[in-house]
Amino acid sequence: SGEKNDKPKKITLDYAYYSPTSLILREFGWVEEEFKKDGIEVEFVLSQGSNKALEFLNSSSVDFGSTAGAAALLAKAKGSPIESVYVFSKPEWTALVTNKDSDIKSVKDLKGKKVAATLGTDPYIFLLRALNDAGLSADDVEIINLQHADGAAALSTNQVDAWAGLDPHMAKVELTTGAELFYRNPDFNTYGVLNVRSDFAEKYPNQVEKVIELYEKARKWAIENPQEAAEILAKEASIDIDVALKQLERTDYSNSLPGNEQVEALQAAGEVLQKGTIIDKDTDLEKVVAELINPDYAKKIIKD
Amino acid sequence: MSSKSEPLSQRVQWKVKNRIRFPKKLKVALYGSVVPIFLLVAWQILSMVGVLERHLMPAPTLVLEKIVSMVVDGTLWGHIGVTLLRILIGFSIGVGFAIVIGSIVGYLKKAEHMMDPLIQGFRAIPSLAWVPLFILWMGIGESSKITLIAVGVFFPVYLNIVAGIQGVDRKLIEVGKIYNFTPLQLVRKVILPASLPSFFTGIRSGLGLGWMFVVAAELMGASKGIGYLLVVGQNTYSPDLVLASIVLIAILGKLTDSAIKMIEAKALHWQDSFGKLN
Amino acid sequence: MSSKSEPLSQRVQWKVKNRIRFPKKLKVALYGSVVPIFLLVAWQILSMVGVLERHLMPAPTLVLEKIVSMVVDGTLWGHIGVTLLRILIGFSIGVGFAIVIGSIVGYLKKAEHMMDPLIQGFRAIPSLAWVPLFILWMGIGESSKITLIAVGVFFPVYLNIVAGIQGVDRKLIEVGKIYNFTPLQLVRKVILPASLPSFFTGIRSGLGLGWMFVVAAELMGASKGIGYLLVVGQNTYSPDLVLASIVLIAILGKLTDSAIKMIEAKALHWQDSFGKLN
Amino acid sequence: MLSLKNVSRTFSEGSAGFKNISFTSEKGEIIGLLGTSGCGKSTLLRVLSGLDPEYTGAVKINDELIKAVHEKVGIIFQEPRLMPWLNVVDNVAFGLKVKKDKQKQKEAQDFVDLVGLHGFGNHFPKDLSGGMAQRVSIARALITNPEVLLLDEPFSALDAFTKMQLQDLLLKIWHQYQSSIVLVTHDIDEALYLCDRIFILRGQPGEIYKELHVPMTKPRSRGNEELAKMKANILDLLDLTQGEKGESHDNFKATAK
Amino acid sequence: MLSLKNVSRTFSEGSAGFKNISFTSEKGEIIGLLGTSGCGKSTLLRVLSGLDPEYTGAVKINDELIKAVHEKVGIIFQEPRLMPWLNVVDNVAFGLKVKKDKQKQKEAQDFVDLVGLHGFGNHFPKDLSGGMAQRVSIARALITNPEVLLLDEPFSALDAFTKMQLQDLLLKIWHQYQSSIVLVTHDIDEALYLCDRIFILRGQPGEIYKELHVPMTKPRSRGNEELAKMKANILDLLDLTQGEKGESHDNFKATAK
Ligand SMILES: Nc1ncnc2c1ncn2[C@@H]1O[C@H](COP(=O)(O)OP(=O)(O)OP(=O)(O)O)[C@@H](O)[C@H]1O
Ligand SMILES: Nc1ncnc2c1ncn2[C@@H]1O[C@H](COP(=O)(O)OP(=O)(O)OP(=O)(O)O)[C@@H](O)[C@H]1O
Ligand SMILES: [Mg+2]
Ligand SMILES: [Mg+2]
Repeated sequence: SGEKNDKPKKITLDYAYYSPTSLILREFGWVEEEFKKDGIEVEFVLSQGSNKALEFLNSSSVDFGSTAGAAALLAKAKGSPIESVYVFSKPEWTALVTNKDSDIKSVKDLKGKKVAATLGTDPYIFLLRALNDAGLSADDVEIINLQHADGAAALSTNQVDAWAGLDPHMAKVELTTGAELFYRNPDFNTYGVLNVRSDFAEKYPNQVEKVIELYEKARKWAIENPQEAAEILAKEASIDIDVALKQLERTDYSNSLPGNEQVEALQAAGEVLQKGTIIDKDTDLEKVVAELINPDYAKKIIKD
Repeated sequence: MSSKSEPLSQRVQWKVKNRIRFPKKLKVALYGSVVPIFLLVAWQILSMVGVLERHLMPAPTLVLEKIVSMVVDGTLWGHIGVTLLRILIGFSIGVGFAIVIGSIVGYLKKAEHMMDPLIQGFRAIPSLAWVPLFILWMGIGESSKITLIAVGVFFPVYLNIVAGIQGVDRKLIEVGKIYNFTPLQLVRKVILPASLPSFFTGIRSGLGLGWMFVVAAELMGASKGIGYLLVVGQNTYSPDLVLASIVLIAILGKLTDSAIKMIEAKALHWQDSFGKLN
Repeated sequence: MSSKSEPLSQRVQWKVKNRIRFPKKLKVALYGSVVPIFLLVAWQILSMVGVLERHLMPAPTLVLEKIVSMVVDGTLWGHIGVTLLRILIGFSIGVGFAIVIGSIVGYLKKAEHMMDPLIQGFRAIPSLAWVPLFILWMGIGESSKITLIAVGVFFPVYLNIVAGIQGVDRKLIEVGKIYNFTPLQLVRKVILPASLPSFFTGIRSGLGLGWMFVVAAELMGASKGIGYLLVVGQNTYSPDLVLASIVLIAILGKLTDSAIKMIEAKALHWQDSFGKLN
Repeated sequence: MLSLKNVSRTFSEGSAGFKNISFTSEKGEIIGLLGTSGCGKSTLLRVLSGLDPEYTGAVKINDELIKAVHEKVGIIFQEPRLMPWLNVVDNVAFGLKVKKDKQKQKEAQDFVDLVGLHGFGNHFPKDLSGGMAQRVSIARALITNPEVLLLDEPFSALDAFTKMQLQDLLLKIWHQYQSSIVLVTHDIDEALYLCDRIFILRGQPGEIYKELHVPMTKPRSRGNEELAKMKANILDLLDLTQGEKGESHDNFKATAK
Repeated sequence: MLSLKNVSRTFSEGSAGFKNISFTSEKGEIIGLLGTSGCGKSTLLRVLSGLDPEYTGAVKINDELIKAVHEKVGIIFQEPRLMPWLNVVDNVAFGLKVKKDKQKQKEAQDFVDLVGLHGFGNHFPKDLSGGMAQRVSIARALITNPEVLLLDEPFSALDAFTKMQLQDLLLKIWHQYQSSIVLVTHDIDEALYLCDRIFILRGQPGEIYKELHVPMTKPRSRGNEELAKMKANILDLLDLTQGEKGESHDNFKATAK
């Protein structure tokens, strides 16, 4: 429609410690620089987690929000009008962790054990999928609902036998207590996706593309300057540089175009969530995923 | 008082009670529901015309549906029961400690100088900040949950007890002193009864904080409870569950508060105060 | 009092003040630091012998180091300033509303029947539950943060004002009535001053809740503030930052409370109570 | 003008308070109420002041039925009832409706001096002696020159000398403003020195048992012999065990109801 | 036995309170304190009771220096000071140290009846008249039979008849237990009826201005002519403006200090 060439007065993006490229963007001020030309104001808002980013999106407090793919799927399934238009990383931010001298060596050993996880989040989905893979179900283990940081502490103090961990907590316990990541599987992570509010995307497609372009720029910079990227992360999130390096080491920036990979990963995650009654049984998963993953904007920018 | 007229006058009074009292209670209850009902209706209408979006702020009917569905599948009572039990125990512990420590601090200036500054500092620490510490110290069992609730309850009760004690009329204290009461007797027979009004305010304030702390407490590895429902609702982006648990907390909070208010009215019947006027 | 002796006695009194007062304040401060220092030392020793693991409960020296590092790089003042400002504004708004609504509810039985049940229900809703609603209603600007703090402050102040008003001695109210005071005059000239002690307890309780709610408030898209530091510390698994912000909250909470306590002592100098005895 | 018709106010199922009190007083009359402790005198004053609307019968001030506090009524309660957060001057100025603060303070200071509390103006109630507190409450009531003044044992905590001074102060103010006064007292001398009519209440609930006229003009002499005789008679009347005897020898202007 | 030596307690930079009071009383003596309002009588009683240890000089009871409340002291304050949360019987039983609750209640009930409050045992203070509250506080003090009894205007709120009854009750108890009594009162008749010695305080801070012996045995007749004469004299002594005159014609057993 004719409105498509309109420009918003202001664009609000979030930045998050789990999205290093957003930190780089903010650090260098590229977004401000870009939109200044059009006289558009830019504001950065910190998201402390996917849940916050989604709350901000829902309340129109931000136009772009960074979340885990599964979180976006959950929100979309409950009716949030958002689209995932870009993949900011394929992080391996979650894995199953146990203490150094534990006798748990594989997922199978978890049977009957206490496992900490935060309900509904990526680590939780990861745990369910890992259990599923190993022929176990959620009922075979005792899942303790703890916030990520608390889960790390509970593991360190042996109150749980294992923990579905999340970075940077995971990197930190790895370094400090020698905790072991006994089960890793990058494909069970649901990617880090950049979401945009549907009505914003519909009104201002050009700006959406521009933001993706800028994210691409940051991605390339991060690939070229891993050490500096880690320093930015360490400084922003006030974590040790070692932890930052460890976290980035597990982050894969190679593919940023949303597509089949993501659809499959989310589909699988969705099924697990449906089994756990976190998503309604009668939700049409395929449709939701299809509506969520929207590669159209990114396709125009990312040619290769 | 002639013994003849007694039975008659008693009978008359009883009748009057029966006639007037019930409608009055009803009237009070009706008065109290005007504003909530108005808010509910407004919310419902706003939802129906689409101002409030369903995925953010589902209509009251949907929230009610959610609650009813939990009633139907029988899970609700479990959640309510667990939370009520935690609050009951945590509340009792918190109030108990507050009475003991508050009495000592209120009574002994030295104890006040020693302990009060620390307690006033701790008082400002939010529930969320306690969570990791409690997990560290006490693990993720019931004890840490109950203790956290007790902590929440403790501070307002403590504050009101100390203030109540320090506000007791010197004239009454002196009466106790004249009878050579020991400090314990003085506290028990004069100071505590005299500070009872303030104590009850503290109790009610504390109960409110108990409810507030329940959510933080049930962040610590709970698998049941209203606070747990709230957290699950937030983690799974289910606004209906979030609102349902908020509504449940509000209702239960109000009910438990009313219970204490009733005890208060009984215990303070001797007060000759403004509140008894109208 | 002979005019001759006046200058002398005044001089003497001034001298006495100078001699006695300062050490007493110092003594009180010393008393107050015994327990905290003891706890700190114990914590330090336990850390040094390794009972408390560094990655879970870093030693006080490390926490101090963290604070000092924030002082050195100059970021600390910004965080403290932002939080203090938010609390100041939120606290004022909360107290303001509490005074107005509390006075009306305390004074008019009808208003109590209408509003109190709802308010008592809302009182139990925890800060965490408000967060998503506030983001929804007000976005993530300063207004939602300040409002959330105001909500936290409101309830205990309200509760204590209502209780204070309803506890005012009927005898004093009647004096006001005899002079045909309007309700407003009665509230201003009799009821509020008489309920001042309870009011101050409420204020202090409310300030504590203000500090508690700051963390929840700064969950709403803040990028500065002590509560923000706490959340960042938790999200980045930095126990030193978590403990540093808890310590800061405790210290600031204690300091702001002391400020109010001082005002209270001034405002209640007329009280003839137990607290003034020793 | 104050008029009561069949006024009753009882508590505890009719076993306390007062009942069936009727009298009319003219403007400027001083009425005394004497009676045993607990016979309902204070309750009666509360009804007259309008503070207690739950009476039966009719109480009228200037032909207006009293349902709430009448603006022309002033009262001195049995207890001082000072505002503990106000100093002496501010307590005295408490009910003054004057606009300007300075004028208020000055006027109040004058009354503080009149009741003999010069120099205690900035003391707070907690630092006052019992009698001083009572005098502050007297000053607080007198400063507004109420048309109807209700006094509940106003001088009970004062030494003989101060009491006389304040009785004279009351008379002076009464003379100036011609207030109607109802005075509850246990001091028979005081009643005889101040009142035009004295009601003696008896029983529980209390009823008017005797009405005595004191037909002397004021100011009276405290040593007056006639008053001394009346005092002896009143003592007799008050003595419940001798109550029936008392009725026979009312040889002076006592009119039985 | 009570002995004071140069006792002073002042407030407001020495401008209020009392100073330089010395006297010794024997066991069983009843001492009266008369004085203008605010001259330090209640302050003196507080010092004697041990509630106010910040005095100078020496106060001894049975040769023990008083620094805190002595276990043998009982006091009736100027205000009733009842515990508002206790009913009349419990208020009276408040200071009783007896173990058994039943016995306590019975004893308290007896005293409630003695002060004329039969039937009001389960009333709460807010439902009592001024005089009734005062009587409860009298019962509360008398029930413990203290060796030293300090009374601060105990009968001020009572009608003449009740007052006489309670004065006689006091004498009866005094007779039985031979308590030493210090009685503050503004009622000169009362002082003359009860006391063996009367001190007249004057000034601010108050000092002992006159000491009067009342050499009659108790019980005395209230109508006694000698007492009437003494009363006239005391009135003279109290009258400050006539103070200097009063000193010249003390033609009865008044010993100037
Ligand atoms: N705590 C105090 N601080 C300052 N002044 C005080 C205090 N207590 C009493 N006073 C003053 O001491 C004086 C004596 O008071 P006290 O109560 O002893 O008088 P009193 O002789 O009992 O008078 P009354 O007959 O009126 O009861 C008064 O001027 C009073 O203002
Ligand atoms: N609110 C009340 N509820 C129940 N009884 C009451 C109440 N107020 C007063 N009474 C009773 O009414 C009676 C009369 O009380 P009132 O105060 O009028 O006595 P009074 O004549 O002033 O006595 P006093 O001379 O002792 O002051 C008393 O027996 C008292 O117990
Ligand atoms: Mg009375
Ligand atoms: Mg006195």
